Amino acid sequence: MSENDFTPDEMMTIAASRALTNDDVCFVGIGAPSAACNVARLTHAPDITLIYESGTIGTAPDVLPLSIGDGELCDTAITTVSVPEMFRYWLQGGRITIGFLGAAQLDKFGNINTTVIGDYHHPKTRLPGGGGAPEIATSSQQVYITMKQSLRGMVDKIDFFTSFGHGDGGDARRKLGIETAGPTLLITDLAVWKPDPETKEFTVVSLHPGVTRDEVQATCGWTVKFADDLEVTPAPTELELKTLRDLRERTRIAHSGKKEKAA
Amino acid sequence: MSENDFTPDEMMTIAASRALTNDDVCFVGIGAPSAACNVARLTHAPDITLIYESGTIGTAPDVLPLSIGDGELCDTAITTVSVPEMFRYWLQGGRITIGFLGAAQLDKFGNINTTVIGDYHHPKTRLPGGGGAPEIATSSQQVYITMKQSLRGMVDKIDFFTSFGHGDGGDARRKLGIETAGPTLLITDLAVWKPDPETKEFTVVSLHPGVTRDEVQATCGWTVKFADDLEVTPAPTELELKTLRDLRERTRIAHSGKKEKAA
Amino acid sequence: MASFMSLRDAVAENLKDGDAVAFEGFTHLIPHAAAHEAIRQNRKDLTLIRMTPDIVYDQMVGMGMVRKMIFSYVGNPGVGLLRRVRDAVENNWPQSLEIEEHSHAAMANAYEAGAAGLPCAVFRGYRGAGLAEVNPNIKSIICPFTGEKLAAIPSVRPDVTFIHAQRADKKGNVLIEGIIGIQKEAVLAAKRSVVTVEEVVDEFDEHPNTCILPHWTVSAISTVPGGAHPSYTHGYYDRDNARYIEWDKIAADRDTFLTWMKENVLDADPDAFADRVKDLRTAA
Amino acid sequence: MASFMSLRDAVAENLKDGDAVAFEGFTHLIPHAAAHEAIRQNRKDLTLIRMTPDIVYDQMVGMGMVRKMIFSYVGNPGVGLLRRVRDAVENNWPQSLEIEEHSHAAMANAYEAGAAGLPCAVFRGYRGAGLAEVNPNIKSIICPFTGEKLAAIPSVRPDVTFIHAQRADKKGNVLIEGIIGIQKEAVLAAKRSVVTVEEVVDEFDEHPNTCILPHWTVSAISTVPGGAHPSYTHGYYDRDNARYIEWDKIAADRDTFLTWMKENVLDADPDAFADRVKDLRTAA
Repeated sequence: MSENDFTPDEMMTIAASRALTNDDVCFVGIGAPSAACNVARLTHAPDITLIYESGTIGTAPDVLPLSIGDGELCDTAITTVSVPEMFRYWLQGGRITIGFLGAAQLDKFGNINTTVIGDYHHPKTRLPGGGGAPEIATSSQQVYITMKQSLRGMVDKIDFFTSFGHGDGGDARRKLGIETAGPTLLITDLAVWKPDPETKEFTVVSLHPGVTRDEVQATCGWTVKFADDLEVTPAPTELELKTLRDLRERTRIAHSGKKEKAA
Repeated sequence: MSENDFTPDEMMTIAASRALTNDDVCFVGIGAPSAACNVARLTHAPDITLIYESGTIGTAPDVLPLSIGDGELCDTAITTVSVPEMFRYWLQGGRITIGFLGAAQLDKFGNINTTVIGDYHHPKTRLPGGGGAPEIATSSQQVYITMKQSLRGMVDKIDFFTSFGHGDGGDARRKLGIETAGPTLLITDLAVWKPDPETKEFTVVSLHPGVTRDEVQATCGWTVKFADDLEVTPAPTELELKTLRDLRERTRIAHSGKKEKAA
Repeated sequence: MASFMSLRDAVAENLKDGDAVAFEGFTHLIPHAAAHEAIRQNRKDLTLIRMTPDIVYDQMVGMGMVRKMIFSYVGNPGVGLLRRVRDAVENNWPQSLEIEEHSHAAMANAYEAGAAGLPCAVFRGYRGAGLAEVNPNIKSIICPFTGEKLAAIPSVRPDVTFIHAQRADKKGNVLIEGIIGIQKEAVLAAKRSVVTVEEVVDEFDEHPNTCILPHWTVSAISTVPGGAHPSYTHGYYDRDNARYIEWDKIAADRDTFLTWMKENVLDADPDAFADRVKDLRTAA
Repeated sequence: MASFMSLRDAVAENLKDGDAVAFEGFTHLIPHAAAHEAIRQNRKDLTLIRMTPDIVYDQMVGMGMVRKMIFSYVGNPGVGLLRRVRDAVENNWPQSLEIEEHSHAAMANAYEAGAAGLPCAVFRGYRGAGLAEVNPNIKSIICPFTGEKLAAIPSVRPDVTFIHAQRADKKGNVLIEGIIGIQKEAVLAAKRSVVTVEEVVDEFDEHPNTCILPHWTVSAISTVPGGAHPSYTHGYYDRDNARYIEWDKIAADRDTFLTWMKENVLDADPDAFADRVKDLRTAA
């Protein structure tokens, strides 16, 4: 399998999966985070603990859930607790090492908007809202973000602070009394980003194979900073790709299977 | 079976059991309250809900528990919840109709001491303390109290306010923002008492069979008020007595049985 | 004390115009049949409460029954946006919709506080979050021991809560298992509650620590097999993911929506749900 | 991450002189074996935390290991007073004992708040109660929505919690069932935790909503069959009520107490517990 045999989306998911370890306890959102967490579990981090906000702890689904409360999450979990317990004992209790978030809008300091485009009270577009994100962003020990790059998504100024990243940078979190690290990693379909230790501005530390600096800048609404020692993300291994594709295929069959049955 | 064929303690327990109905949800303490609640359940109130603070809801033990957490309480319960849930959802949530308390010291307004005799910081006698009582007394819709009369127990002034009854009488509860009714019934080995509607002072409304006013006064540390229409408590029925005695005998065998096995 | 009755009677007796009502369920056990009965009975001026409003709230909003919605995530789970809710918020169709928006943590704590009989929920939250600036029901208290500022919001106390559960026993005790979500709290926080169940059994033979609502905490119980469809009931039938995906198209257009509602809700009844899950049944 | 080790090592590694420690259990599952090991290792200057201090706390106080006790009911359940604790409080024997006394509701909320990572617990309590006047850790907050005054106390955050549980699986996940009490909260509130279990099994085959502590929430697990005796383990053996009644006599006299402790604790080891429950075993 050659280096070019993967999509940017696959590269994004696999790069995100590599950031996870056996010791992590991940609070998992649906979509790319869920795929990345399960690829990690099925490859290098079999003992990773995956938690979905529906209450399932230590779950190991064979297919990706469509919602955060699919039955298989419960069937394969170590235990399933109530939603208040999930948010009080497990998230607020500080037991989550990695909160995994997506974003409709993201700024360079890792602040996220998934609430509205336009004014809150008279929105141009009403989005689903924060769900667990406001407290995932502040109670998880670290936050990882995944999203596809676009000028609409990666913006200079987000329309609404659904969840707090590094505010206007620097020690903005400390000033608000937030003791957790916040966004420490951003993985897009084009690159891996990490916050500058001082300013907390996301900086590209690694370009995915074949991606140029110009491509990253062309799909990002702020002036992109690149690390001095910019690296190239290792291409997906055969195992990683196969694991991800098999997972997606099993998922497709499971969901379309239902469809046919029910139609 | 003649009227004299029962002990004052049996009369107390049976009189207390009669105050309970099928619709009651009782928070049960150990000792006389537990016996009374279970006699009610085994006679006229088979659908009464008994809750022990260990977390057992809707329990129906065949023998009286020695502790509030005996295994049989769980075995026969509708469900068993955690202790924080018990105190938050079930007691504080206002779902308990009757909180059943005993007392080491009691005053005429239903204030109870089970904490210390003497000064709190330098006690003559250190008692077990309140346990659930401070909030049982304020969160239950009503409080029933059972105790054997004695000059040491029924005192003019209690040494410590373990749980609040009617304070110094009148609308003392309302002044503290307590919205529940508080002590509405006191059942001793000699009499049935109810608070005066205005002053909230416990008043004897019924003497147990064969008991005189003098006997009640002789074992009570305050000047006893008697209702104008003072009644005589109906003697235990054959069924009530048999139910209580059978329950106690089963309990005795169960507990001594363990003792012999383990010795 | 739980009374067994038809879903029609249970809704008629327990849901009034102007009520604050929660139809709770967290992906699992969403009380679709009960919500459809409420739509047929055309309740008006409701305040809908739910952590995760999804299809049924989209339907009620689209049918003009809703004055206000209190929520923390208003999406079609795993699919995308709720198009009827968007149309109400963005274009006031069929009428305007007041919203009170929270985070999941806040809503979960608010239900918990409601079940616990408290006036407010206290938690560590909303730090740096925009909602704290647009929702006047987000305040704070100071810990008297550490000086830490904590978030406070009013507890949730619905007039009536509807949930779907696996089963009731003959006395009316209700068993919920699997992803139990916030349902127990939603029932205990409410003045009244209606539970639809898959079946009624003589008695439970479950683990001692399962999630059970004693009969005296529930107002009414209706047996409605399949009553959660297209959501699912753990141990009975699977989630009908295709229906969630399909909803995105139905809700995209006002006329398509109204036609679908007439055929599938207004002209249907609770018995229709059993058929809908026939092919989704799981092995026991 | 849970390590399997001997109880001796688990206590040596996790309990230090001066620690605030909870040996929790609510009548059921009281970790007697772990407490006896702590006594053998002669830890000093401890702050003991527990809702219902009973025999083992009486023993530790009587052995002079305890500086302070935080509790809500200090009795021999169903029997009466704790005579060694009384002797310490009333006569400073063998040393003085500082006490911080709460109600059950307060302690339960304080553990819950500890597990939830909060600095304080907020609840409706202590109204008209004398404890509020003698315990400076009982304060209040005002609900910012209703103006209601609610009680606040510091959350409980032990340095280490010891509990006894039915079983662990091979990965170190811990299952607790029956009267689950406050044990889950006590473990989650603590910096470190040690669990004694009746047995280790390959994997659990329980109801999905049972009370389980994932392996990464526990520091050490030791297999000690009978480790709760004379308390009981639901599904394994019954409560040895006779021992509780007997304790009242043993603890009544200082010399009798010291003699009993030497024979039954100092000169014994964790293996002794299996024998003690031999005749109390329940049918599975």
